[in-house]
Order: sequence, then C-alpha cells, then structure tokens
Amino acid sequence: MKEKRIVINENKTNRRVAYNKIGRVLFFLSTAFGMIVLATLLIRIFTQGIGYLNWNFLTNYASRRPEDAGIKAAIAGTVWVMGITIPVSLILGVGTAIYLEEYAPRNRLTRFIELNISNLAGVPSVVFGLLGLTVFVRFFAMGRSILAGGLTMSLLILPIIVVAAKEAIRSIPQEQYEAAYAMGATKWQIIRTVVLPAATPGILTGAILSLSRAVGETASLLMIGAMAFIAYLPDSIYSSFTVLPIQIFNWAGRPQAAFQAVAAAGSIVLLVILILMNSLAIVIRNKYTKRY
Amino acid sequence: MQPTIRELIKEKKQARSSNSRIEKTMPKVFFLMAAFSILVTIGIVYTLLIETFYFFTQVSFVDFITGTEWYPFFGNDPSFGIWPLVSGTFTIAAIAMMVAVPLGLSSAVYLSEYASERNRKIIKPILEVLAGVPTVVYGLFALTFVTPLLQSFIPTLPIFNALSPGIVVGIMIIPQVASLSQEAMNAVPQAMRDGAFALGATRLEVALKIVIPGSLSGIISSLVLALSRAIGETMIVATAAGSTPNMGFNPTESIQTMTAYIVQVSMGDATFGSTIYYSIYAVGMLLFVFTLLMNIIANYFSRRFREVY
Amino acid sequence: MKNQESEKLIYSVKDFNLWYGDTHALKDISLDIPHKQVTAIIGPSGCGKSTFIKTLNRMVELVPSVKMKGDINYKESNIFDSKSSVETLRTEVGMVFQKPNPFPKSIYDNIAYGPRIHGIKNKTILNEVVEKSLKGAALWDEVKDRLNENAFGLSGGQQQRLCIARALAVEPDVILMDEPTSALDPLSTAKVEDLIQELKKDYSIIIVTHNMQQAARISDKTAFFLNGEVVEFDATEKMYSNPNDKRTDDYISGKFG
Amino acid sequence: MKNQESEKLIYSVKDFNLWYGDTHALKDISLDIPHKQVTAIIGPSGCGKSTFIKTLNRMVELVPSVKMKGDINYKESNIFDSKSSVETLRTEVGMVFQKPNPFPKSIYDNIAYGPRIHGIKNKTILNEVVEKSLKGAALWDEVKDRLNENAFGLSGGQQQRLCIARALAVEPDVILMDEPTSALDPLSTAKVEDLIQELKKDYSIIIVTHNMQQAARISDKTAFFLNGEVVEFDATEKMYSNPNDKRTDDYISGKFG
Amino acid sequence: DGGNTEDTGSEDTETEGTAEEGTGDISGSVQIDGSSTVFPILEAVGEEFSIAYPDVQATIGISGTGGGMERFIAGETDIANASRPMKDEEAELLEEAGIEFTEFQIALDGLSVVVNSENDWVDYLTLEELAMIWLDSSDVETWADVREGWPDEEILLFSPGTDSGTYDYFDEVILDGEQIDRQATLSEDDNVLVQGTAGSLNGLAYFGYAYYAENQDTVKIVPIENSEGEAVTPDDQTVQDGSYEPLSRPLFIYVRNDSVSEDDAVYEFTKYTLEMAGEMASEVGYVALDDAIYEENLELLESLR
Ligand SMILES: Nc1ncnc2c1ncn2[C@@H]1O[C@H](COP(=O)(O)OP(=O)(O)OP(=O)(O)O)[C@@H](O)[C@H]1O
Ligand SMILES: Nc1ncnc2c1ncn2[C@@H]1O[C@H](COP(=O)(O)OP(=O)(O)OP(=O)(O)O)[C@@H](O)[C@H]1O
Ligand SMILES: [Mg+2]
Ligand SMILES: [Mg+2]
Ligand SMILES: O=P([O-])([O-])[O-]
Repeated sequence: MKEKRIVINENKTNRRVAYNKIGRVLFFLSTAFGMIVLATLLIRIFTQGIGYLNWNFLTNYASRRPEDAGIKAAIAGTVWVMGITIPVSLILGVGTAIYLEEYAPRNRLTRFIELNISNLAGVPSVVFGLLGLTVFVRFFAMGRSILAGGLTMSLLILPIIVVAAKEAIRSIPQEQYEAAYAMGATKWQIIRTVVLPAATPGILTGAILSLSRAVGETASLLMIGAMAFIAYLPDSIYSSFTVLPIQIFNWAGRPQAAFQAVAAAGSIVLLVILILMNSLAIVIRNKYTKRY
Repeated sequence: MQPTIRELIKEKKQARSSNSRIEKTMPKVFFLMAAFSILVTIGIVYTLLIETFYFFTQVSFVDFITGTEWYPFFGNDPSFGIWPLVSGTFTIAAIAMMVAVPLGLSSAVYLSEYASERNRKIIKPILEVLAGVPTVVYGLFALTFVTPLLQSFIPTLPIFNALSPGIVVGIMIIPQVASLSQEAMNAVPQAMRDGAFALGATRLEVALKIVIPGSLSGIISSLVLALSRAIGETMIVATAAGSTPNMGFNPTESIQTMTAYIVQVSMGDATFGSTIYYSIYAVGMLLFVFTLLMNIIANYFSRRFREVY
Repeated sequence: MKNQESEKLIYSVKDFNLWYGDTHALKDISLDIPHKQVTAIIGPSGCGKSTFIKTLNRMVELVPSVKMKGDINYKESNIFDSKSSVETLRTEVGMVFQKPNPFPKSIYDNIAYGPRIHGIKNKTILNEVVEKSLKGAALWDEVKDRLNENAFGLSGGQQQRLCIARALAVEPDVILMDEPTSALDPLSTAKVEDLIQELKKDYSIIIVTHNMQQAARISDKTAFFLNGEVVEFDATEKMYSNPNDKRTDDYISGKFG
Repeated sequence: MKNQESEKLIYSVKDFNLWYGDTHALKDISLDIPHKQVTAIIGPSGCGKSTFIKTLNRMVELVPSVKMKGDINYKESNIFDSKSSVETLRTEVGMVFQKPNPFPKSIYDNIAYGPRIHGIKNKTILNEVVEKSLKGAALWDEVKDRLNENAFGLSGGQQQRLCIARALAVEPDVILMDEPTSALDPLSTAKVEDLIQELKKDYSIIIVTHNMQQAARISDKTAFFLNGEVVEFDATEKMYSNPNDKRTDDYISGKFG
Repeated sequence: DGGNTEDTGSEDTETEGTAEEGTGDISGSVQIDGSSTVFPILEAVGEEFSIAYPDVQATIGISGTGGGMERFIAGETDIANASRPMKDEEAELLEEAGIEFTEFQIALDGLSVVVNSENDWVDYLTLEELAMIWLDSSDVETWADVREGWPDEEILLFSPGTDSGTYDYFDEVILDGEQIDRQATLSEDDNVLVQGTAGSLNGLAYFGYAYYAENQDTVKIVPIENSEGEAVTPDDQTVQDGSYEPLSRPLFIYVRNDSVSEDDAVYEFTKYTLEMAGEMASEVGYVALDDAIYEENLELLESLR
C-alpha cells in the first residue's frame, strides 16, 4: 500500500483559493480602468461640446463665429478622401491577401513580402505623411488634393487590410476547399465561389476597423497640408479638402474659448462615427463567425 | 440514366479556353498587388534616403548621431544632435509602457481566463474603442484634463510635460496589448489548462504558470508592437508634451519627440530645400529604422509563439 | 454478392508509393478496384486510408510536400497523364468526406455548385439536376420545401446526404467516401448505409471506414491497410470469416486500433 | 474478478442531471462506482461519456453554460458541498485525457507541477515523487536519462504515460481516463492497458472508451450510456456475454455507433 | 494648380455690379495660403465671400508666413498672407519665377507680451529687458536677473515657431536678428503659447493680439515701454495711432498680378477682402487700418485689371 507523501493542507489550499480571488479582482479592476478612462473622456467631451451640437453644426461650413461653425466641408472632405481610400486599399489589400494565402509558394520572396507588410503596418503615420508629401503632393504634382490625401491614407491602412483579409481567408476551413476541389473546381473558381464569399465578413470587419483608423487620422494629413478653411464642397478629386480631425485640431488651436467647445462638438461627431463603425464591425463579426 | 449533365459538361469544357486564360492571369495580377507593398516600402526608403542624404551634406553625420543639442530653428547657430528627440521619444514610450503593460496584460488575463464569454464579448469591443479614439481627441484630453489633474498632485508640474501625454499614449495602447496578448493566451490549448485544472490548480495558478508562459512570445510580440505604436504616436505628444527638445528622461519636463518634430516642421512648412526641411527626413528615417527594428523583433517572437504547439 | 460485372475494373493501382516529405505513407500499393461495387478500406488510424482514397482523385496533391511514384489507372488511362486535367478527373470521381462539408449557401446552390462551375447556367436544367440529385441521395422529401434555406441548418446526417447529392449532381462514375458516417448518429448512419447500397447500382463506391461491422454490412470487397501497406484485399465475406493474415484477424477481432 | 473489497464505493451518483444550455446531456444518472476497480464507460459518440466523467472531478463546470441537478457522493460526501474546495477534489481525483496534454515544460517539471502548486518545493521530495510517479506509469526506464528534455519530444504513447505519471504525482485516490488510448498506436495502447491493470491495485479507475474490446479486456464493471442515459451497468463479463438490454447487445455487436 | 480656371465670360464692366448684388455668377477657385496670424481675417472674409459667391471655391491654408511665401513662389497659390513684409530673398525668387505681385496691407496687429495671471510682480517691461530675457546670449535666467526684487525663479519662455511671421518680426525688432533663447518652447500653435503661459506661474510669451483678447482672464498683458519712455498696453487705440511701438506690426496679403487680371474669381476675392478687411479685422481681434488706406488699396487693385 502506498504511503502518502503529499499532504494536502486545507489551510494552504484556502490560501491559494484566496489568492485566486484577489487576482480576479485585480485583473478586473485593471480591465475596468480602461473603461473608466473611456467613460471619463466621453463624458468630458459630451458636456463640453453638446451645446454646439445641433443640425446647423452638421450643415454649416466652418465659421469665425463659434455658434455658426459647422463641419459640412470636413465631413464632405472625409467622405471624398474615403472615396479614394476605400477602393484603392480594399482592392490592393484583398488582392495581396489572396495572393499570399492562395497562390504564393512558400519561399523567400513570399516570406519577405509578408514580413514587409507587417513592417509597413508598424510604420508611424508621420512617415506615411512624409511619403505622401514627397511622392504624391510634390513628385506626382497632385498638390494638396483629395487624391493625394486619399492615396496617402490608402497606403497607411493597406497593411492592416491585408492582415485582416489574410486572417479571414485563413479561417476558412480546409474542408470547404476540399469540397470544391472534389467537385472539379479550378483555383480561380474556388476563390470566386468559396473563398471570397466566406471571407467577406472578415474582410469587411477588418476594412471597417482600418477605415475607422483612417477617419481619425490626423498627423499624416496635416503633413500633406489638409489644414485649411474651406467653405465649399469638393467637386473633384483634385479639390482641396479638410477632414474632421483636422478641423477639430484647427478649432482647438483658436484663441476663443468657445471654439474649444466647438472642437469638442466635432470630437463627439467623430467619436460617434467611429463607435458606429466599430459597432458595425462587431455586428458583422458576431453575426458571421463560427459558422462552420 | 442518360448522362445529360455529363455531356453538357464535356461540351462546355471544350468551348471554354478563356477559363484557362483567367486561371493563368489571376495569379500574376494578385502577385503584382502583393509586390506593390514592396514598392511602397521602397518608396518610403527611397524618399527618406534621398532627402536624408542631402541633410547629411549640410550637417555632419557624426554630430547628428552623437549630438545632445537639438536647436534646428536658431538660424545663426543651429545644432542638429538627435539625442534630445530620441530621449524625448523614449521617455514618452517608457511612461506609456509603464501604464500599458500592467493594465493591458491584466486585462488580457481577465478577458482570457476569468471573464465569461458574454462579458468578453462586451468588454473587448469597449476596450478596442480606446484604440479607436482619434489622437487629436486624446491630445486635447491630455492637455486639458490629465495635465491639470496631475498638477493637483504635483503642483510644480509644468503645463507641457512628458508625463501626461505618456500616460495617455499608454491608455491608447492598452487595447493593443490586451487584445493581442489575449489572442496569444487564447491560442494556448484548452487541453493545457485542463491538465492543470485536473491537478487541482486554481485559475490564478493556471493563468500565471501555464497560460502566460505558454503564450510568452505572443505576449512579448504584442508588447513590442505596442511599443512601436507608442514611439510612432504623434498628435498626443505634439499637443501636450510641448516642443522643447530636452535631453534626459525627466517626465516632468517639457520634451519633444521625433514625430512631434516632424509635424511641427511640416505644419510650419519649412522652406523647401532648407536644412530644416531635410532634417525631417533624417528624423523620419531614424523613426523608420526604430519601428522596423521593433517589428522585426515582434515578428521573431510571434513566430516563436506560433511554433510552440 | 459477386456477379459477372464485378470483374470489370474501375481503378487499377500498381506499385504505388507516396511520401509526405520524408514520411512514407503508402508503400507499394497494388489493388484492382471493381466497377459498380462497394470497396471498403479498413485499418487502424494513420495507416494511410485517407491518403490512399485521396490519391484516387488526386486531391492528395493539394498537400505541398507530397511525392508519388507508381501508376494508377482509371478506366484504362493513367490519372497522372498530363493529357487529362485534374478537374475532369475530379468531375468523374466524386468525393464525400468524414465531416459533412456543405458550402454556407442554400441547399439549392450547394447542389447546383458543381454543374454551375462547369458552365451550366440554364435554370431548367439546374432545377432538374437538383431534384434528381436530392432524390438520388434520399433527401428530396425532407428538403424539397426549403431548398433556399442555408444548408447549415440541416442536421449532420442530412448534411452528409446533401454532400452525397452534391457529388451526384455532376453525374460521376465513382464516389469516394472517407469515413462518411463517423460523425453521424446511429439513425443517420443507417440511412447513409442504405443509400450506399442503393447507389452501387449506378456508381462504383470506395469507402473508408473505421467501423468494421459497417464494412462487413455494406461492402463487396475489403482492403485492410496497415502502416501504409495493403495487408489483405479480398471479398468482404472471406476477409471476415477466414482472413489469410494473422494481422487482419487481430485487427478485425479488436486486438488493436 | 470480483472480491470483497469491491463492495466499498468510491462514488455514488444519484439522479444526476446535467444540461449544456438547453441540451440535456445527462439524464437521471444513478451509478455506484466501486473502490479500487476499473469501471468502464462505453457508448456511442455524443452519449455523454465525457460529460459524465468530467463531472466526477467537476471539470465540467469550466463550461460556462453548464447547469446540474442531483447528487454525487465521493467518499461519503457530496462533491458539490461548498465545504470542500474544487481544488482539493481535483487533487484527490486525477484525470487523463484523450489527447495527451503534457505541458510545454521538461519531463521533470511536468511531473513536479502538481506537487509544486501544492507548495512542495523540497528538491529531495520532488525528486522522489518524480521517480516514483514515472515508475508507477512504467515510463521511468525510457526517460530517466532525459528528465530535463521537453515533454513534447516524447512519442504519443510516452506522452500519455507521462500524463498518467503527472496525475499519479499528487497521489490521488481516483484516476479518471477519457479515451486514453484512442490517439495511440497498438503497441502504446497495449502498454497503457497493462499499466491500468497494474494501477488498479492502488487506485480506483474510471475509464471512458469507444473500443468495446478494450473495455472487455481491462474493466471490472461497465456502464453503457446512450443519449445521456445509463442503459445498463453491470459486471463487464455479464454485460458482454449476456446483456439485459437489447440496445446494449446491438451496440456491442456493432449495429450502430 | 490653383489660379487658372476657365473664364466665365463675365467682362470687367459687369464685375462691379455683381459684387454688390452678390448674385455670384462667378465660378472658379482661389488658392490662399500663409500666415496663421492673418488667417482669422481671411477666414472671416472667406466665409462672407462664400455666401456671396457660392460657386467660387476659396481655399485658405495655414502654412505660416514662410510656408505661404514658398507656395506663392512655387506658383501654387494666388494669394499669400503674411504677418511681416516680404523678405528680399523671397522677392528675388518671385522675380526669377516670373511672378509679378502686389502687396496690400490689410490690418494691424499688436504683438502682445503676456505673463501668467497670478504673476503680480511684472508691471511693465522695457525693450532692453525684453531683449535680455529672450536673447540666448544673455545670462538672464530668472526674474531676479531682470529686475531687482523680482522672484528668483526661472522664467519659462513660449514663442511662436520660427516659421511664423510673428517670430520673424519679434526677432527682428526686439532681438535684432540675434539668437532667441534656446530654452524657449516654440510652437506654431498660438493656443499652445496661451496655455503654456496660463499654466505656468513663471511663463512669459508673446503672440498676436487676438489671442490675448480672447484669453484676458487666463493671462495678463505686460505694458511695454516705447521709445518715448511710456509703458503702453496694446489696444485698438494705441495700435492704430502707433503709440504701441515697436510691437505693432502690419499684416499683408500678396496677390499675383496675373491672377487678378485673368481670373475673375481671384479679382473678386481680393476686392472683397480689401472691402471687408477692416471690419473683419476688428471682429476677430485685430486693428483696422485707416479707411483711406483701404480706398487706396482698392484703386491699386483696379489698376491691375
Ligand atoms: N498532410 C500531411 N503531412 C504529413 N503527413 C501526413 C499528412 N497527412 C497524413 N500524414 C501522415 O500519413 C500517414 C497516413 O495518414 P492518413 O491520414 O492517410 O491515415 P488514415 O488511415 O486516414 O488515419 P485516420 O483513420 O486517423 O483518418 C500518417 O502517418 C499521417 O501522420
Ligand atoms: N461544451 C459543450 N457545450 C454544449 N454542448 C456540449 C458541450 N460538450 C458536449 N456537449 C453535448 O453534450 C452531449 C454529450 O457530449 P459528450 O462529449 O459528453 O459525449 P461523448 O459521449 O464523450 O462523445 P465522444 O465519444 O464523441 O467523445 C453531446 O450532445 C454534445 O454535443
Ligand atoms: Mg483518415
Ligand atoms: Mg468524449
Ligand atoms: O503664422 P504667422 O502669422 O505667425 O506667420
């Protein structure tokens, strides 16, 4: 018969269980901290800016009078810039992801491209700003146009979209491919009929999240000169433009205290847009994941 | 059974040679798209290099790399020693990491090991909103809320200081640390946890002794990525840290980071071709090199973490 | 259960070898698989059953590290000949997998998938094909009123029959099945087994199973694989009553596996 | 194979029910599990075998949606009583899983894990425990020269015995095993089966298996589960030779599952 | 790039009437960039202009005087705003580029020197003291170094960035072009300067009058002793009559002659600016010029058509 060497001491076990409880509380508080900061930030901005938030704020151009100031041009600029950014980054990003996941042989070049993309994802936006300024604004003489801004943004979010699209494609179960191959489908048919439909929710989620980054992006657009007073709606991709975060930055730099509140009102709009985009992404993610 | 479908299929097959053309061209098209990312990188490196080269025809490389004074704007006697900007950048990054590492990792452990599926589904997106708040908004928050708050504890704290934006940058990157680390922790197979639970381990013991060691390289890579984000952050620092390139690591001083310098110059619009104009490319180049290093390190770790199981 | 026709061959495998990188997964396999009969492949986990069956429609080539040597003749011509395309082979040789793998599309679109990728767009023809295939897979009555619902809403057994119907839709000659019932409950299993008996009138069926009783119930011939080799290949009745090889006996009587 | 001692009970389950959300996975289970014997749980996939065995050390509670009703007595006291902690129960009731799940640590650290979390740091004691447990799991000779190597370097069968050794290290009274050999090759399976026979001298063993021959070979008593219910529970010999229930007979003779 | 847009066909004779009625049947675009000091005036003008001429797209950038000049020289803009007179080098470059231009003064600004509102020792500063404080070469570090009896605390300096006209002007008239103190915080964002001073007891800053006017409750203005020996505080009166010197300065716009003559939109915008500048300047916190000067400017503009 065995003799017990390991004596389990109830006290010791109780202590371990107590540590576990303490850990749980600490971990939860840490998690809560982030949410408390977020709440503080939101409450502050809302109380500051709510007074200026009305229909006129959305439909007026910027103004020297805080009560007349609005974000029409900034919203329009944001929409136009996104109009360039979305197709460019989505087409390039998804194409790249398809190549890497479906076609690329496992060789050095592929690994290099992948490493390169993940590096690009970490390059600070000011560096993209420098690139945009040098290449688009100056070299290709696009000036401080929507086109230059949109392309700069596209490059900025391209790596994020690639990564998201790759993940989405990779999460398609092998069985789906097998099913299609076993029917005699060719590679491109499989991409069209199996991969793209199945990866679309994931790609959309990633795209929305990266676009929300682009919508809030300030530094790189400041660098290509998007800080301006504009009281018209852009009519071509060569128009000058301003975007919401830059308009906010602009107001925040005004001498009049009232403009700080206008800036806060702008921040509310921006945050609402971003939270809506995030929620949309979450809805898509929750709705379409775990289907297999 | 009459094999109508089979015959139809055979017919179609012969009629379609375009199919094989698509089959052959698509990979090439997609390859070009993938190769485009290399073109972008080359574009970045090329523009940075060319202008940096001009910069070093005007300023000695040795002075740049060893100098401890950064006074580019003083027309009579400018000095271009990069260290104040580097130290400013790392002061911010260090403060940010001191905030983000404990809070982010704790959140990751909570989300991955303690939270119910439902809570995780609610909390994670909320935390992710933190990463989505535009940096302009954070900048104002740092300057008009966090700094005054800190001043009530440290009365001598100047309005522009490294501490406040450092903390806010840290808050901004919490979700990055939390999400990526949580994903790394999730990748630890449930079987590992079951093994430990079956031996009578508590959740805390499972988290600290099984899950964290098991996902260490993923965690490190998330931290390195967060660090590189902190180094690259611009608007928060530009708004709230002041713009005095001070050498040293004093968090209560006003400082300037590499990124903040670049925006400062490009907003003031230094005359094209001036030394100052070229200097932003030299600083940009250095920034690029730093983040490149970070990413290579992060990549190394995340690769290791994939291979564990 | 044997008859004259059984002597016609659908596949003839000769000295076939396959490696995954350095793993020698199939070793000198030689097998003659009869036309319009059910051939069962049994053997313990990892013996190469799936690998073998996936070789028959060249699906195994999707694994990048695969190297092969030897011949496999399908209806008298070598499947590795460059003349005929893989796609054509796979159209003639349908496959059903262990885990039901319908596409996340409607029931109708699942069945129409094969005809469509082969260029058939005519709605009337497609409707016909869908009905015929679902009837062939004994699923028509259960789903005829909800053809436009997502296939994921079906039960596991229904999904598996849907996958069989999907394979039937392009009118193959052979149907390969890799443990088609191992994820199913007893009732669904019985249905699929009945279906296989039915299908063998029109198709040659090759089925991998880990359930020896199942092999005994439904197959005409059985091959016993062990460590990548064919230990024994014979009429099922013979194998189960009086195997030639000691290892076959041990396996069938549950000594290992 | 029965003897006097077998009448002592280690577990006594009464009218136990378990739900995963709305899925009623265990229905009115009542079972008396004898001390120091091998009790086998058999039944088709999804019948609740794993759920039941995981309930015995309350591992099932790690699934958030679980709801339970009924009593399980372990050594005369209800395991759901708030008096005794789950941690204590799990220390006394070891568990071995279907897929070997060693920690990504050295062989030594794997075994020492349990004693360490219970506060044993003394190197001499740990050395002893490691040696004794590895010997108990019939693994000592194979690994004694490489205790500091990573456990992932062991073969599947060795890993499984390592997991058994790991469970032995905290000197449990009961060892629960959930299909411990289903991922193993025949040779490793035989070794583990021998080991189980050896262990039952000192431990009460409850083993889930889908291999009916295995149950017949190693167990003293067998419970047949079907759709969350216990259809039959009896001495193994009796069950295999002369089951009371038609369904048991069908299952054992391979009609389904 | 900017200026050249299709002629709408409206002839010189009609333009007068159009402006008055504000029917704005003119279309095209006007590119303006430059001083952040001048920006609020131009923004105000631009706002009104866009109501009168909804089809004209006027873009007013904020690149600082130096940056604006650079774009003007590059031919990217029609109008450059400046908070200092054009430099000789800039004029030369414009000549090289073949760009003819006209300078219009549009308002005055009093550069305001401010300290923290809690600062109760600084009553006024002389030009010499100001120079001593700001010069890099001087030893002045603390208030006590400036004047006997002031606290022995280090002075924190906040200055507009070196690309700004404000900096150029201050550097020239106070520091005589010498090196500004290296410890100073430089920012292109004047609000940063306001906040810096408001947030530091020992802060000292200078910036455009408008920023002081809007922040009177958070910072305190410092009277500056002028050449007559009186300590003067900037306000409409003292700036316009010139007694706040040398820190009052003129604000300008520079306009491309060919844009004015060829492009109705630019012409109308410039005209509008000259007509409205005085009113708008006062509204946003600057000082209007004598009406006569605006009249002269308008005549000068007509002569360019
Ligand atoms: N993709 C692969 N890469 C490398 N080795 C593989 C791969 N697929 C299978 N193998 C190896 O080839 C051998 C045969 O595997 P196979 O899947 O054909 O076995 P099986 O008889 O179907 O087993 P099971 O009953 O578990 O499905 C095994 O040793 C397996 O580890
Ligand atoms: N985590 C879970 N959540 C919801 N349902 C579950 C969960 N785990 C098991 N079930 C369901 O409970 C029932 C019993 O599952 P269990 O895993 O106990 O079966 P089993 O007899 O062990 O089967 P197998 O032989 O396949 O391991 C099944 O219907 C299963 O789908
Ligand atoms: Mg298999
Ligand atoms: Mg199970
Ligand atoms: O922007 P500035 O007016 O200071 O040049």
